Amino acid sequence: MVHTGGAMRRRMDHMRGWRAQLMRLTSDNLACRRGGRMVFTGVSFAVAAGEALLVTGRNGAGKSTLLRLLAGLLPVAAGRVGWDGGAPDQSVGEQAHYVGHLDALKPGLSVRDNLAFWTAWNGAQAEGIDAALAALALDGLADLPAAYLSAGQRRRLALARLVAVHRPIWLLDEPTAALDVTAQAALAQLMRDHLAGGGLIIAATHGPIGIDGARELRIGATIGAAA
Amino acid sequence: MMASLGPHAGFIVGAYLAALIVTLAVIVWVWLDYRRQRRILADLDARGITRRSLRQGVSESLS
Amino acid sequence: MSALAALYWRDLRLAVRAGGGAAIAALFFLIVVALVPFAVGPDLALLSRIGPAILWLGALLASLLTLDRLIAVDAEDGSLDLLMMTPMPLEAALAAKALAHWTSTCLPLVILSPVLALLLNVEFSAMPAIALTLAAGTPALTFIGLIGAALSVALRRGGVLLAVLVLPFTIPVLIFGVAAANAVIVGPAPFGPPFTILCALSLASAVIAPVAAAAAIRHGLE
Amino acid sequence: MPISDFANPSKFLTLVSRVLPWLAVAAVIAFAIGLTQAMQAPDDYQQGATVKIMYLHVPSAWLSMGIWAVMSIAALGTLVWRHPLADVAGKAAAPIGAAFTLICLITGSLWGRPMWGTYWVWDARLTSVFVLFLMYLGVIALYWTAEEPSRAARLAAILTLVGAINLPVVKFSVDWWNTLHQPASVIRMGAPTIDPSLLKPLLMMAVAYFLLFAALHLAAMRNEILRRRVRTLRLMQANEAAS
Repeated sequence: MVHTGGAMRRRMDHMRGWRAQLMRLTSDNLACRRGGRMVFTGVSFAVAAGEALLVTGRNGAGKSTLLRLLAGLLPVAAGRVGWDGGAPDQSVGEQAHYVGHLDALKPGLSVRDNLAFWTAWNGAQAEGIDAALAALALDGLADLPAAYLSAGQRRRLALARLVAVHRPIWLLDEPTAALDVTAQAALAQLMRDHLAGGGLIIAATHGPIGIDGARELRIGATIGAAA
Repeated sequence: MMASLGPHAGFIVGAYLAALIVTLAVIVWVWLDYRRQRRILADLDARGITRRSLRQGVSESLS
Repeated sequence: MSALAALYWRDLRLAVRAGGGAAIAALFFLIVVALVPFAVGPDLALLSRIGPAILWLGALLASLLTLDRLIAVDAEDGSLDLLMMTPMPLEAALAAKALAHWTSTCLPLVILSPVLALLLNVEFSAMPAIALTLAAGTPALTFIGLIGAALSVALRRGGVLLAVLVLPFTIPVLIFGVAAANAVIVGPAPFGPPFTILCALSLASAVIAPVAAAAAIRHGLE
Repeated sequence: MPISDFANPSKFLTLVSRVLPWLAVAAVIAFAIGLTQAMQAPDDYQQGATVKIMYLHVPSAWLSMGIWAVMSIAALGTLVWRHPLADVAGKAAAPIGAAFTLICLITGSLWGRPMWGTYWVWDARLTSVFVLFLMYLGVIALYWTAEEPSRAARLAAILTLVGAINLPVVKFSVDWWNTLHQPASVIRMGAPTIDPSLLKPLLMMAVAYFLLFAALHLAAMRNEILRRRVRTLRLMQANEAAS
């Protein structure tokens, strides 16, 4: 495990107010049954604070299923998900952001109201909303009803949740889908900042998403074990 | 001028009042809607989002 | 508390908006009640006798049939996933959504009921009683419908399925609601007992339904 | 001003801003004259003064059906002639039509109260107007739920035309279902049977109602055009931000 400057991280942790000093997310021999069939078995990996894990595999290998399982949205058929450090009383899902294929946006609400709701729902401070919109270049559209947004803009609004509400674990399902080049660069920067701040990222993706030093977990082909 | 309205005056006045209320409601709704649309248009205009047809003088479409 | 309040206000705003479910439920209530005289005939004495029953049936159908989208909308756009990923229990979230639905959909029905009672030639003295019983009984309908909504999300089948699933559970509410309303018109039977039972039904379903609905969603996870 | 000029929304808007004030003033004057005449008209030998409600009830009944006719023509404009303003006219007229139908129902119920002893007797004429009211609400509900204006236009036009075809059927079936209301005393094959002294204020009130509708309709159409401009500009705002 690579330490990236303990002092810098502790300051970042303190600044972000995380109780977590050092966070490790581990899974051993995870298996998930969905729709009556065993999607994958024996998936084990370990991700420490400041590290990113890219989950790859052919379509239907269970990349999204693994993320939903970690988010607590799917029952575990076998194996165990463990984490140490962080908030012991909270489950992984309660300490994680999950950005799936669906954007969780209400067309009737404006861009700002959509983000404001998710910020309030997660108990975060409202001050972070405008900064989050600006981080994803959505501040010009704050009052526009979400119905008018393009797919890329909707995706960026979904990603704005990551900035508005601070959670140590990011579960991203093909985050770069529908994003143009500038948005992908902005996302890469956000991810780098998150990792630098001691966060973890597990992203299901088909190719690199602009963060170097990320390890890869291949599932579906063989019973993948983290390199 | 007001001829005596007879025993059922209440109903007559009631009817005229009801008609007046509903009519006023429609008038107020139309007026408020007009102001609201103008306000949104002015706000959009202030952001520099004007109809492209205005900018290029292209033949008017419904936009 | 602000998280649940935020969810409550969000659902309320979305329901009351022009395209939201609130107005459609009120129109459905109006049309269902208006249909009965065409079937039964313009006999005023008969209409005034069955008035409370028609108003109750209309309110029951109007609130149930607009409930099947309550959770399905969030499931389809991904909001349900995020609603579940917080320390806030899902039961509380579903209860807040049910309350938002009650305020936006059932409350207008209660307010509309005296006007429709006019169509059914119901006496003036009975109108407040009917409105009161509806106000006391519709929370039970909403919460029972919440279970149906959760089941239809888990089963991925919307529409009338919800009514089929939960209509049997609404029978007690209907019985005591109409009984309480009739007690004021027909007279001998006192208004108190059926009304208090109705309130009890509402309170009980306010506790049981969110738990059942959350369980249905959790077990329906796929 | 050739008719085709109406097709151009901007020209139509300038037309509205010019004509609307005059229409409003004309409506106010017509109402003033009509109401004073109505007040001075003699009472009916049977109903006494309650006949004065007729001056509100009958014109609003005519108008509620007249507005549906306007909407039907607009529906044809949308479906057949593809006239860009046709749907704007139809969508703007629906709420106004519902409002006048509501006035007709309320005044009819109040007018019948002394005679029938109750507010609502499900008599044939009032019931068909009530069904018309439900149809208005249906069209408005359709406009509410459909998001995209041009698609909503065609769907609402179809519903309006189906309604127009359905109106006589409703009228006949409701009449058959129950006939209690006095026979249509004004619109008769022969001359109207009511006394000319009652007829004059009635026609004046009808003119006043029509002017009121014309003013409201133009104003509502203007709102609808502005609403669609807002929608287009918002789409542009999103596109320009994306590019």
